[in-house]
Amino acid sequence: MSASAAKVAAIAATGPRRRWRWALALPLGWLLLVVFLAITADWIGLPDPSAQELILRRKPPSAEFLLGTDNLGRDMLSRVIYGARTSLIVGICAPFLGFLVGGAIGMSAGYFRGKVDLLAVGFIDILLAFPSLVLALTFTAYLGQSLFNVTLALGILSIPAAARVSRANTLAWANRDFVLAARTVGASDWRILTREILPNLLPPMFAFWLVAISVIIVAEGALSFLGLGIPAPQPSWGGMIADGREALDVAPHTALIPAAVMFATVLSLNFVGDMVRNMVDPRRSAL
Amino acid sequence: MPWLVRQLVRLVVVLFCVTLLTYTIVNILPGDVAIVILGNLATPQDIAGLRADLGLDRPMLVRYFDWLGSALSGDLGRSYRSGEPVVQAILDRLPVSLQLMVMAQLIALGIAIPVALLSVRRPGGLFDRISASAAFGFLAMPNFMLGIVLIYLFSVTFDLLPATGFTPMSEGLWDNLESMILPSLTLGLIEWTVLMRVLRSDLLTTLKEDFILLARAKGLPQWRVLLQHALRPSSFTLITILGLNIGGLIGGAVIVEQIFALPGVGRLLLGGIFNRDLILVQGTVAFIAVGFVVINFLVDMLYAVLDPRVRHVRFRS
Amino acid sequence: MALFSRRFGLAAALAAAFAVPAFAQAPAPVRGGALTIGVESDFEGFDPIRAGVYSNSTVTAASLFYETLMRLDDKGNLIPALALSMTPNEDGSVWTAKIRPNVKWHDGTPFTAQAVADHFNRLLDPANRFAGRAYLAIEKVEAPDDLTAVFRMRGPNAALPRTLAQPTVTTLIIPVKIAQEKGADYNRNPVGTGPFVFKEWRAADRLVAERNPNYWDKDKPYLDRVTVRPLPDSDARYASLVKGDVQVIWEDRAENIVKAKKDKNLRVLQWVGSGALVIPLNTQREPLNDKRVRQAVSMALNRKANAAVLTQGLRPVYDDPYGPSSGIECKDTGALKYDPAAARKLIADYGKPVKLTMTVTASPRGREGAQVFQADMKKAGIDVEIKPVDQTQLVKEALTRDFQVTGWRIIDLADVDPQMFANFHSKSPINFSGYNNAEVDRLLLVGRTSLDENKRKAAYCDLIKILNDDAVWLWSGSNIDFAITRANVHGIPALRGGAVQVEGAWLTK
Amino acid sequence: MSDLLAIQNLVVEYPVGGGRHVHAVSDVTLSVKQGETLGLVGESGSGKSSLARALLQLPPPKAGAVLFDGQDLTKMRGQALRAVRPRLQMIFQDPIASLNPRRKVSEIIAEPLIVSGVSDAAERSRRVRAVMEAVGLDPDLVWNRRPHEFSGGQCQRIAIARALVLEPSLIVCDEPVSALDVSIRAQIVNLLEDMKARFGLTLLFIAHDLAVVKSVSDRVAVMYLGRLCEVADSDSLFATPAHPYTAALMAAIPVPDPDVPLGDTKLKPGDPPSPLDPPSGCRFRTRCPHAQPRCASDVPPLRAIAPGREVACHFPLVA
Amino acid sequence: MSGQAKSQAPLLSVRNAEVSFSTARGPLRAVDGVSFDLHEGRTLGIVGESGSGKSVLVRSLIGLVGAGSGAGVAGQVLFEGRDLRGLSPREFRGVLGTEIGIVFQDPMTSLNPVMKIGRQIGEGLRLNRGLDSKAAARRAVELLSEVGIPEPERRARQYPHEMSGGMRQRVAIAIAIACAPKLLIADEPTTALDVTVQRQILDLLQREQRQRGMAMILITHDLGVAAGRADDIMVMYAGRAVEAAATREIFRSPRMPYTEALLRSLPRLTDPTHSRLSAIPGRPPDLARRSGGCSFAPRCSYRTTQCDEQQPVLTWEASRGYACFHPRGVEGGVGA
Repeated sequence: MSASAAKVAAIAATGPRRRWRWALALPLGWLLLVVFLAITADWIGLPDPSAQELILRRKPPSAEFLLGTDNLGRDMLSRVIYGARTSLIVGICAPFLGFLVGGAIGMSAGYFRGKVDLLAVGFIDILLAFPSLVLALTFTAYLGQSLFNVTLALGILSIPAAARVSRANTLAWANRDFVLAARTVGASDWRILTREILPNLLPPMFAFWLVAISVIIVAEGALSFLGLGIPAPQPSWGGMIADGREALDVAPHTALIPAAVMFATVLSLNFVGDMVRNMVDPRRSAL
Repeated sequence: MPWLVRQLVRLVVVLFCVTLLTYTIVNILPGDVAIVILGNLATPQDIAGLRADLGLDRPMLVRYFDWLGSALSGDLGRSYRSGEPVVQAILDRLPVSLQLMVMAQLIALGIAIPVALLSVRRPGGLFDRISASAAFGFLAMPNFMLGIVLIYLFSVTFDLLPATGFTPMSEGLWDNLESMILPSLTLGLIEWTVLMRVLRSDLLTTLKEDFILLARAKGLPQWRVLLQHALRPSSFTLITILGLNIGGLIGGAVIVEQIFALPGVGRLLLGGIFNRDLILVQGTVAFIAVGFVVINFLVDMLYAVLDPRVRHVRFRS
Repeated sequence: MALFSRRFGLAAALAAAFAVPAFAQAPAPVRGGALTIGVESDFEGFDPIRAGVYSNSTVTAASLFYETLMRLDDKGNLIPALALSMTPNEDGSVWTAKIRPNVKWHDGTPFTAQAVADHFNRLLDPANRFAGRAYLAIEKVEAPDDLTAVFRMRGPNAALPRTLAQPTVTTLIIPVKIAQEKGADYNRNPVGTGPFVFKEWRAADRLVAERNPNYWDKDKPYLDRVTVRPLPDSDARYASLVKGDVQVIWEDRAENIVKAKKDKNLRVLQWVGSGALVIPLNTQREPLNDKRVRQAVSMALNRKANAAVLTQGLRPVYDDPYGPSSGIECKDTGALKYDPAAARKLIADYGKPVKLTMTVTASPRGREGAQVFQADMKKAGIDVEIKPVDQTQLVKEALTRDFQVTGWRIIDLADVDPQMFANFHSKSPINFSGYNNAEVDRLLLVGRTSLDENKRKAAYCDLIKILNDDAVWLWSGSNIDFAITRANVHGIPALRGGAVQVEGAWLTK
Repeated sequence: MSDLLAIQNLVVEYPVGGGRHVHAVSDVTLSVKQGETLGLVGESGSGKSSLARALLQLPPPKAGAVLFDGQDLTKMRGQALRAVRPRLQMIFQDPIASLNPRRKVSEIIAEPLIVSGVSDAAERSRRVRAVMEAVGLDPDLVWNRRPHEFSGGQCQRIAIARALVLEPSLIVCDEPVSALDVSIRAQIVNLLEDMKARFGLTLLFIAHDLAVVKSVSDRVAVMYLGRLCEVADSDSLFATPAHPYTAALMAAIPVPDPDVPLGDTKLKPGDPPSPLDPPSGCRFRTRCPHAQPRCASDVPPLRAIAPGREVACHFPLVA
Repeated sequence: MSGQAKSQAPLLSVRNAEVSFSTARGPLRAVDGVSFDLHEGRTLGIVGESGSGKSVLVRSLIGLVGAGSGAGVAGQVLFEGRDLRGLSPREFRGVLGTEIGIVFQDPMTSLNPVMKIGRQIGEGLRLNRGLDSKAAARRAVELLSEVGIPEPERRARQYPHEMSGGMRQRVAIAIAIACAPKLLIADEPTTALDVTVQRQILDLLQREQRQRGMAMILITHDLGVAAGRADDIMVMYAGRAVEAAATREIFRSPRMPYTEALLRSLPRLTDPTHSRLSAIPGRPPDLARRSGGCSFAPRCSYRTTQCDEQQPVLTWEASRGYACFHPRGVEGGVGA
């Protein structure tokens, strides 16, 4: 049958996978390094990221300060690593939160359709139509600026995207015969949602989540720029870039180092996300 | 046209919820417009008095429905802070925001479409990989950084474009465009990445379709296959994202507006919130919500233009 | 009394000569040209009742359209403006101003003493809830004839002419009659007597003013058109100046000022005013209600070194808020020296761990100041949590005394009395440190009412000793305003109140 | 033999937007006897799959009754319906799509047991092993593998095992071999026949391939555009089709023998009408070479023309 | 036309066609050394199960497999004596557009959903025959009417989704024959259609082929379809051609045990109900893990150790060929 041609072509598209393997090692290695440093920051003998030595402000990289110092004379290396911790916490947790809520909404909408779908789509519409700025400002102004609140605000902002992804995927999977098969044996909706649909939803959601992490890390920077990010002196990459921006000509490293680290991380996340997406492409998993 | 009716109902419901939500949120924010007006020298007595004068001491819901009543008759009230009619304030800012949004999207599309087309010619090839890395690079670039880099590059170093400010179209089209290029570029250079990735992925899917094979079997050259056969059926996700972006950009380009000193809706909103200018915030949010719903309505219409199958289902009664 | 007349007399005599402040040996003024000024923020509007307080951006814009009764030249001498002279009665409780004849509002109606009276009486009327009235020592203003305005003070007041000479939301005189006719629209459509006529204000974008051909000072202004543009991002603002999109910017980031000083295309103007950047401590809140803790905080903060580094030496720190322009110089301010060891001892003495929350504006400046404060306190064993909030919330917390430590700024006024009285008198509604000291109250009253300038100075110096010893407010920076201009811009006077005034400015090629 | 399943006046319609409906199944009455295999034949759009899903209440039909062992399934809800479900199982056309790609084969086959409350894990794995062996899968080899590691034929075996594990009375086979290759098809058909004998099953066997249907069915029902055309025992239906559509269907089958000449199509040229807007009267009349004016006005009822033989035609080919 | 010379030389001559893909599990040879000739006016049926490589083979011949997918294509393809593999892309497109037409399995996916029918038909004409858009549109309407579509003017302005499956396949045929090709490739042209429609489409294809004197390659998995329409049949199994012969010979006396088993496993209407089908045990091999021997050996009832160790090559006996050590119906074949 000619469908086979399409299938073979699909296998072929995964062809250069061996080349991918080393291409993947680099981004994965980087991500692991960043996560490792973020977790172990307290124990690897870094100077206090908020210890200031104003006299030594904006010093270029040297033997004493491997990555130089920032606008308040703090060790950039330490701040970049502690910043990784903050940025990763926000970057990982915020979309996770969004995915938890949005995923549930999208799943119910895609599975039950009809009125539930209408309600869910309406809810998403409202969230989307509501200027995200107002929401972020509200959170930080009303509940105060803290790591938790910033994460919460960004998490809420990622609900619509998560809901869309999970709804679209649920719609696709809920029509599969195996869902029908589960219903013929009398499985409850809850069981079908959790045992049949959810496992299939996780890989695309995971791939999307990896991309969302990078978007959120950048978004936290924008909040920092508006003065609404993680409160000082806790470093975050976005906040460091925002701080360093004003000395772009006299001490470019204060902005460029966190920017480079952020770039490498976003790049890695997207590469890994692409890989995951390729691996879970339904066309290929159907083989 | 039950579809049209459905869209209208959707608009009304979204508007109601969004404005009520805004009202609640701005009300629970600490500090209020009375403090803003009277400044840091005010006495608590004065503040209480002004609150009463502005009607801020009445229950929130009563005020909300008052606002809703007059809003329905087209009167969004006057800003507490500046006394300017809210409708006027929004209409003054809107052309700037709209132009910024349109130009940014055009730039984004102008980069995204050719890059996506070129990279699907050889997926995994050199161009594909370079363009993907470039895309992620721009994705990782905060716009407050990109903006200032562009200013230093294009206006200070090369002296090509004005660094900041907005020139209305009435003062000359070229001047107007000049003043909008850098801000649009700042947004567009970040925006294109997502559009490119989405289009690329949809193009790859489309290119596996039999009708593409058939087009090639007709002897069409590659570029013709891509442009005439693959592009249109691959553009639906792109259009959806575009619609969502546009909605977000109406009020969400604050940082760019701030850096380039553009008098856009985003800054109006930001100022409104900082001033606790409830009336202004409320009107602006309602406006943005309408804009969002209307634009996405138009996007739905655009689907129908792009895809006759949708047209078929929807417009044949 | 003698003091006033001496100063004033001199000023009046030299009025004509000093009309153009000599900015070195500048070339002769040239007519024509357009100037664009970049300021920090958009304008609140031009009706004092609505605007409440003018930011320095607004003052810059407002002084295009409006004028004060008197003016100060760059040396601090009073010169006539809308008033030709101001004379006090015996004890300084009544001041009579002679109004300049043949001055017209931009709409053509004549400017009279009645307009002066209307302006001040409107601000003073409690029904209008003008916030700045707490600072005004005026009881009411009368206009016995078209060219005479009589200021009746709440008590003897020495500082009135100087107070009225600095452009602020209160002293720039607006036509109340027109404002009332236009209602809410007046706020956005200013009409004044000033050198420029309002042309257009596109919110958040630009305000355009054109030469007033009927200006009473026939030579002026030299410029045909002035545009004021709010450019909120300081780096972009600086870039706009370098690019030449604007010719003058108001600036406060040390980085840019230092850069500009090295740029031969640019010129830096600076003005050390009175007032200061301050860190108020709430004396009514645990643990700051304990003097030892306050003193410890004061001694732990390395104000001078911090400022020297952060402002690259541009903004020296004084131990009082008086500033060179106030004319008050105290030999001994009683300031506590930087001494982290002593601070630690005081904290140990206090016996409990000290944790403070510092409320600051969520801005780069707020964030920077707070982190430096936090780091210094840590060395003395004081934990500081930073709470960034927006400006509105900060004001609310200050007014309701719902804070422990915050950042604040006392604006540049020609006379220190209004600020000091409002901030430290126990009965003042805006004494947000909640400070209550009978001796301070007494000294404040002396400063306000005494006609003897030396006695006043002495009182303020005694006052500062008490305040410093009690560590109520910490003086973290002097109030210096900077503006950067292109090298071809001339004739901009001292930046009083942060305002860039361009009435006498001109451009060369 | 008694009727295990009786479908009475079943109607299935679903909306497609714009206020229009697909008339998938219109007024179908049909019964399946205990232990027999009923073949259901029709082309795409004939409603045979809709009928299968409706009788399993997935979702319930718009009108009509489905009597299973005397109980009307359309009147049952929730727990009661779930209690009956294990006795009624289904096998789908696409064996790969009918297995959850993220679960192990053993889990897939055990799932029905878990749902129907077999809580003892050992008991479950015993039964799963037993049924795997019955369908010709080696339990040790397949236990921990996932569906994508198997070919279509193997997947269909897994699907059959899943259907059998609850020991159902009736299995609805919805085109169970259409997606399989010729060389595999025979294996699965044989397996179904074996399982039917071994477990005493009743089968409703849906297919568009007449030859396959013929080989497994005791009786055959032919559907066209949502209506039944003809119901008869297998041999007589294929020997002497009574409905013109049945005849046309048989004529259209390509015979794998180059010496058999291509006969008359027994059809008027043209395409099948859309189930959105079926023709009035007899739905086949637009393509029927024997159509008369009466066929446009009157709906031909399904009537018996011989014992065990019913046809819905005004002018049947066999009297 | 110098018909004489051409009728002797084949229109299409394929030698040792190979297509391989690299996959995660190693290289996969989807087509392995297939050769065949096709003469003008003849219909070659290529029969095989899914994965047998029949579609990949044919698509690779006309360059639709390979570009961009990382597939390796080898072998010689002579079309009217010209080596297609040696042509420049532009020349190759010229041949493709004018000399070869193709019809795919599913007309739902092989027609561009967002382009009007008329334009899709006229596209090739404008590009390859240099017609202006008016002439192309006129010709498109004529073609629609030739393939039996009523109201062709109206239909030309419609989109594919507004038509039924059979109608769409007629459109696809119209596209394929628009430039009057010499070779028509029909890749499972009726698999997605109902049997009653299948008949009409096959009739149409056959009619057009005869009228225009085209050669046709008919790819199908349905032996019934091949039996009724092909002059010659090539049977493919696991990427190799295992048997090739005139249609009647294939059905009457298959040489290859696979062909024989396949024919026997078909249910027939003439068989009584519940008669057990003769199934082929096992399943087709994994192409990525080929053994050295005959691909069919594991399922073959005549298998010997030779079959496991040695790969049989397609050998020719008179006008027919087979790849088997133990051909059926040949002296010394069985049980040798």
